[in-house]
Amino acid sequence: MKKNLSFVIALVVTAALAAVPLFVKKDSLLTYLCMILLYVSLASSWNILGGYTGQVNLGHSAFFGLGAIATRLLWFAGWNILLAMLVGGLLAIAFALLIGSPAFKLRGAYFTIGTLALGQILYATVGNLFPQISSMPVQDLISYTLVTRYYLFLAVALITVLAATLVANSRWGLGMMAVREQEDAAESLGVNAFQHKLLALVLSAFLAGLAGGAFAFFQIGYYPQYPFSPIWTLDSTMMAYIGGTGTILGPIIGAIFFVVLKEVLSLNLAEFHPTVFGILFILVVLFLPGGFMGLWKRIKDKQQKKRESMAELSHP
Amino acid sequence: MLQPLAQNIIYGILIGALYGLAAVGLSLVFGVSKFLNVSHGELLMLGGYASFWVFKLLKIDPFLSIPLTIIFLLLIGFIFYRLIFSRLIKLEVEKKIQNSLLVGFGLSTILQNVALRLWTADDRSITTAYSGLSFELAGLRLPAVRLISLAISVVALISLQIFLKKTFTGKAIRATVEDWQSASLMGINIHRVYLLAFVIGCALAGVAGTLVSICYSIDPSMGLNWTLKSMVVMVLGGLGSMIGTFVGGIILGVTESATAFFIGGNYRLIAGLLLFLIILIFRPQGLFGTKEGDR
Amino acid sequence: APKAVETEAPVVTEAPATEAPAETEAPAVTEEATYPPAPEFIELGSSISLTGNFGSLGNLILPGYQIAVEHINAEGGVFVKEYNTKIPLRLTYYDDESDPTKAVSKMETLFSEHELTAYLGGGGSSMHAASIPIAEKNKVPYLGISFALYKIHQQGYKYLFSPFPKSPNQTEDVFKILNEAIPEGERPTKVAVFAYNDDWGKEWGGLVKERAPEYGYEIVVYEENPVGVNDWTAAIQKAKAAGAEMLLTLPIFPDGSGMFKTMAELGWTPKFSLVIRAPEGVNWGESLGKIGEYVTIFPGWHHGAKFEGVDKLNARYEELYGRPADLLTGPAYACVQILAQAIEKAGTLDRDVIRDTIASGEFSTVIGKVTFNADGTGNVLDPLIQWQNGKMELVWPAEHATAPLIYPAPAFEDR
Amino acid sequence: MLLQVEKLNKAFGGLKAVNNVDFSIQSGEIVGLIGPNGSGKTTTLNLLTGFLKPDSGSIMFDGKEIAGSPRCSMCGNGIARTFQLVKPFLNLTAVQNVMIGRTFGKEATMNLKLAEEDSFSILEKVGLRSRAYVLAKDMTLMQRKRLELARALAAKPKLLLLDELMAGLNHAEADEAMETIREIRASGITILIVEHIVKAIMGLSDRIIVLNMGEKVAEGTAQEIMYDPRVIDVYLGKSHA
Amino acid sequence: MLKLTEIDTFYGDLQALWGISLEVREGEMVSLIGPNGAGKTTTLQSITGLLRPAKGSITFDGHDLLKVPPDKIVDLGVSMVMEGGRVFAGMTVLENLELGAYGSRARKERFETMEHVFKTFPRLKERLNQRAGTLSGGERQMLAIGRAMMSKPKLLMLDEPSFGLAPILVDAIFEMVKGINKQGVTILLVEQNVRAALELADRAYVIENGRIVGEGSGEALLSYESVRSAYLG
Ligand SMILES: Nc1ncnc2c1ncn2[C@@H]1O[C@H](COP(=O)(O)OP(=O)(O)OP(=O)(O)O)[C@@H](O)[C@H]1O
Ligand SMILES: Nc1ncnc2c1ncn2[C@@H]1O[C@H](COP(=O)(O)OP(=O)(O)OP(=O)(O)O)[C@@H](O)[C@H]1O
Ligand SMILES: [Mg+2]
Ligand SMILES: [Mg+2]
Repeated sequence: MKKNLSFVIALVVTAALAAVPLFVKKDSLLTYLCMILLYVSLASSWNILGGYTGQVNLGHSAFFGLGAIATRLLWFAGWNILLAMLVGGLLAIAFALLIGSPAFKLRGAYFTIGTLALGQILYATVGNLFPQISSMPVQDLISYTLVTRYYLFLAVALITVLAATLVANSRWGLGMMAVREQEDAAESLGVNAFQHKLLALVLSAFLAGLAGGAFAFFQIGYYPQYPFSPIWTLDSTMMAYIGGTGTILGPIIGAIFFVVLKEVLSLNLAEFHPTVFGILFILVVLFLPGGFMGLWKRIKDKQQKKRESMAELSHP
Repeated sequence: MLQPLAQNIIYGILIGALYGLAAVGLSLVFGVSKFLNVSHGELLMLGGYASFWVFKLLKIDPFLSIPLTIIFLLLIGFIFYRLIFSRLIKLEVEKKIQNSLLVGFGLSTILQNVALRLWTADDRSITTAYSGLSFELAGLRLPAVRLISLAISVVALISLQIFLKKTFTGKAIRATVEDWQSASLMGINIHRVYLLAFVIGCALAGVAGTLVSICYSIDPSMGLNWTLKSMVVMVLGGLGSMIGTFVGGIILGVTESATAFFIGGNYRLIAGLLLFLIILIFRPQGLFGTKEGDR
Repeated sequence: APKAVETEAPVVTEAPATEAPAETEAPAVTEEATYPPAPEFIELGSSISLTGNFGSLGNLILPGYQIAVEHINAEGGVFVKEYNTKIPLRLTYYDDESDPTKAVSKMETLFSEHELTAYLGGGGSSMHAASIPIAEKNKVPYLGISFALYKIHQQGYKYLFSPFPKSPNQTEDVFKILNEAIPEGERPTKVAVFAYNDDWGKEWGGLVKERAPEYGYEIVVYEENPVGVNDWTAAIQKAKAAGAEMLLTLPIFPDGSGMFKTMAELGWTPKFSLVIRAPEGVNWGESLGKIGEYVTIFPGWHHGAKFEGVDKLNARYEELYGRPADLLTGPAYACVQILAQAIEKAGTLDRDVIRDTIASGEFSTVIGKVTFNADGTGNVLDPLIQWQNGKMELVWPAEHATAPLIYPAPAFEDR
Repeated sequence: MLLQVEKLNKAFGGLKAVNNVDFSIQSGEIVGLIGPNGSGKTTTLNLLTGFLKPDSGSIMFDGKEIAGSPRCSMCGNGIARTFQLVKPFLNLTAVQNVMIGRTFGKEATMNLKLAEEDSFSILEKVGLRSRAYVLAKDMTLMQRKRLELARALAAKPKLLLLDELMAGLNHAEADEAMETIREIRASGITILIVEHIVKAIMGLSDRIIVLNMGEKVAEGTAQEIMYDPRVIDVYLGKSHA
Repeated sequence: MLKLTEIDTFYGDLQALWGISLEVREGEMVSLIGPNGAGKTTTLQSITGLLRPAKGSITFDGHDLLKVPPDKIVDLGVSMVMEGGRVFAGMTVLENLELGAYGSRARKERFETMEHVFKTFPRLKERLNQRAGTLSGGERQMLAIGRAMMSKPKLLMLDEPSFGLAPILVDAIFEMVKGINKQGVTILLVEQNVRAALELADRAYVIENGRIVGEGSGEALLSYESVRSAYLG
């Protein structure tokens, strides 16, 4: 019953999001929505490896960037954008497979900083190899419509959340969580930790690659290096954390909170908006150490306990 | 060929020492309280600005004003710890790392913005009368300012090491790293230990910031790069090893310089990071880390 | 509320639209024609970096825009024939945090929330590169300064105008000036180029390589670094070993300060150095002292330039910031002047007409007479500035000069 | 013969933690493994379960050589274990903990519904049914130990290795635990048990193997071991004699 | 010497101790027994300040322990050996012992105390510069007790010192505890090895579900049928 309810809610939300362009005509609002959807994809895809599998990856922007760069090149070369994005995703997978086996030799902070270094290497390399700005040709600008971009971002976000949900509720998801919690115990029970981590990495990479593709389709002019910037990783990590890792809703809530708060503040307070943002952000962390989903869980636990103690009272 | 190479390596060592010093503070805090403080680079920036303004307004030599910088950062560290980080102490390790990342992220946003408003976005650098001076030794130039910086880094590191290994308080810090409950049973005030480690970490960042402002330049948005670099160096050396961290910094510095010399500036960053990854493949616990040093 | 700056002067809000007709000498008034109701403001929008990496640029550019708006509004605004009245300017700006993606969304917000007449640019080529296409897509004229990257102008953008010297000017002018100023035989013919591997760096480096031989110079060292690498030891050693006499480079501040400190330490003093970017702020002199002396720059403007309106700008700037206008302030100010003149000439707020007017007109500004080429680059004066005694002096062209060029630069150890 | 270990060796640096150890286990047996602290018991279990690679020697399990196989394959082979320092999945509920055993173990099911139902009945067996939705991190050490046992059982092993499951239990509690272990054996699972509670090990084991400094020093029934002077000397001490 | 009255201790909202009252007199050896999860460790931790009771009072030598900050409790002469002999694994035996004398009172006399500890545990002197993490289980337990002794405790509390030790070591450890008690140190012992604990102790308390349910001399409790069936099996 509960499952059905969430399913219905998800459907309604999806339908509402799909209808947005019919009512929203302002490009500014659509742009923000695009940003939110993009970050939902990034934070959710990060969460598959970082949240469910417990491998805190600070090189996520590498996958985003690879997706973007491949998509951009192929799209400019005349490919269909969807096909180009798919190739972008596959390129991200290829890179994930390449680094998976050495990266997973590392544990804890070593893995985290190791992936950070990997991301930085790609960032620097792409900067070296593609120093020229990539701009959409002017004749294409005429036909540029945000609505198309919006739907693409929406589709990627939906695919990401759906994939995360399916995996999290599968046997694979159980295995990933087991690896996150206690790798030795997981292996002793037959969970192949490496396989699970690799699967999570590949999936996470592919989805981030798709997001990168959508970004390449959206952003009119940028340096190819830009999507590889560590800022993307940092932002999506923070979003997943503040929403609550290892949950489906957490990264979504985190992304919305993050983007909306930042936007509202920066539109209203020109000079001091980062300070106010920082203070609010810290306050949220201090009061919600488990992120927004942690708060939700605590409320549920309290209710559960109350119910239990009531039950105890009636059957001593 | 040999002479320029040697000259380059000297610079690599001098730069690497700065990397090392910057990372040691981060590593100390991470080791003791499992706070991955991503606002470390901003603390460095504050140290840099402190020296800059003391130099500019009071005309006090930046090397001589280091004690002032240290006091300033101890104070800042104290405030941040009391106001923010102390509230995370009770969390379990994973949550502690996670939340300290978040809090540090918020803090770095604030510090950057405040620095920008207070001191404008202009880059600053300290140039003293003796900046640019160097000694000539066997045809090699040894820049005075950087040599003093190296000496200060080494002194800071050795003092820290002696403090940790020889004094009761230092041992208390190490004991708390291993098992805070047992430490508490020994009569160690663990909150004071956490506080102490945190403020020492801040002070080290401040000293590093001073040296950066003398050898290079500072600006409000410099933090992220130094944080990233410090994290890499910390892991390269091995978590929990201060000496290792310092050596890691020097290795990175020399690698970068040598790469710039042989291959070109474009590859220095990449080469440094690649070396880091290669070392990790063979020593997943870092150069001087212990096996159980994970997590 | 969005950050709408009507500038500090109260004039803006008070400027009564009805007063205007009486003042104007326009013959149209006599015919009792009816005009449509005038908008309250002429809306200008800017997505500008006030924080982040390009914050230092943004914070220099913004005052230029603001003071210009203030000055124009003090006169009642811009007369627009279509409405037969003077309409004040209103500048709305958002901080894009030096993030190109944020810049895009800020550009869209400006367009959606305001009836924009024009965009004013922020600072830094990557920010411009992200913003300009939005202007192009929305068909709004875009005036931007503080980027010398020529390539942006070759994309075919119709709405982009930049009254600012570009790489081709800079790389040609430096040799021209040297050949004019220094007798043959004393010229620093051995050149070291410390370039960057970003597109401006490559464009610039490429042009220098091409031009140097034409003017009788030889590039003996060409080194490239990524932006943000402040250790130039290897490059400096090579330059020293090759006996280079002149340095051409375009570092950001951290790299530039690192570069010059290391040059002093390693004992290599170029007789002439053109250092674009890093020394353009007053902080260069404050921070580097003697080490930073004698470098020259091509910032596009100088407060000593002898053009109309410069004094007024300097006076106001002095009032606000305690020093004469900064190098980027003039060009920023000029952007607003150009716009105002173009609107007046066009006589309408129709953006396409304004665009065409900018493209074809000649404007007189604090940076001199400005006309635009088909690619949107401006024909502007490209003065050479040199750091002397802790101040920036205009040393070329002679008719504007505030001091003579000092050549050769004394060795670091003798300063 | 379910398990046949021959000439098993493992050294850490200069320390021979397991030195030429031979033993075997028949289907349906409970075999005790005892020895002083640091004598190599846990190391032996780690070798059997692939957590350590033997330096040399052979481990035949169910007619198959398994020495050096990856540790995550051991469960599929039919060997499950508990850890001396319990390793629960702290942030998962008890039933999720057990489901992981059920969905990845020897007779793994892909059907999560089925796995969940099975897991409940296994929790029932170890007395944790009422704690099914409690997170492992909210459990006491003893509950965690029971959970660990449940998890191992869910993997449907042929051979179950128990490492000091009863440490910290008093005698009466140990009695209960012994009962549970007997029931497990009755369900057809062979057990290798490491324990320091003399009463439990003597009471449960059909056969006992004694290690000292990595070497096997004695093997026999509880009675034989109890009175073996070497065992008394190195392990039991006088008071148990 | 030590007196607990009506102690309630909580973990979050979970109450673990309910009105615990007990007393230890100078020079005594008192055992605290009870099933798993009864609250024995919680009781000891409430005394040392690792946990703070929500209600009740704890006095030691005339001091109100609930008013003393945790790090000062050791100075008063209360020391505890935690479950599983937790030593600072990365530090040497010597450093571990030194840290035992961290409190200002004990620090002055640390050299004499150490000699004394070496008399009780000669093994430790042999391993002075070895990393504690490489010690065997028995040696670790010795170090943990020795480290606690370094604080010159008047009251030494031991939480399951026999946990996970081979029988032969268990005997040895109990012998040592007895020896320490003979030297005049008051002992509060928590043990699952109920028989040994009761045989050793002058008096004992039985704790179940966070409440004291029995009290008496060791011999007396040993002979109670309820205790026999519940703990001795
Ligand atoms: N990973 C390791 N590296 C180095 N030495 C080890 C390692 N694991 C175990 N040892 C050493 O091997 C020896 C045997 O250890 P093991 O854990 O097998 O003992 P045990 O018989 O299980 O003892 P206990 O009863 O105390 O659990 C010990 O001396 C131990 O210190
Ligand atoms: N950290 C904790 N968080 C929550 N509850 C706890 C915690 N530690 C203990 N408890 C609860 O407090 C009660 C008493 O636990 P305690 O550890 O004091 O028992 P014990 O008598 O020492 O048992 P054992 O013989 O297992 O050591 C138990 O029910 C346990 O669930
Ligand atoms: Mg063992
Ligand atoms: Mg206990």
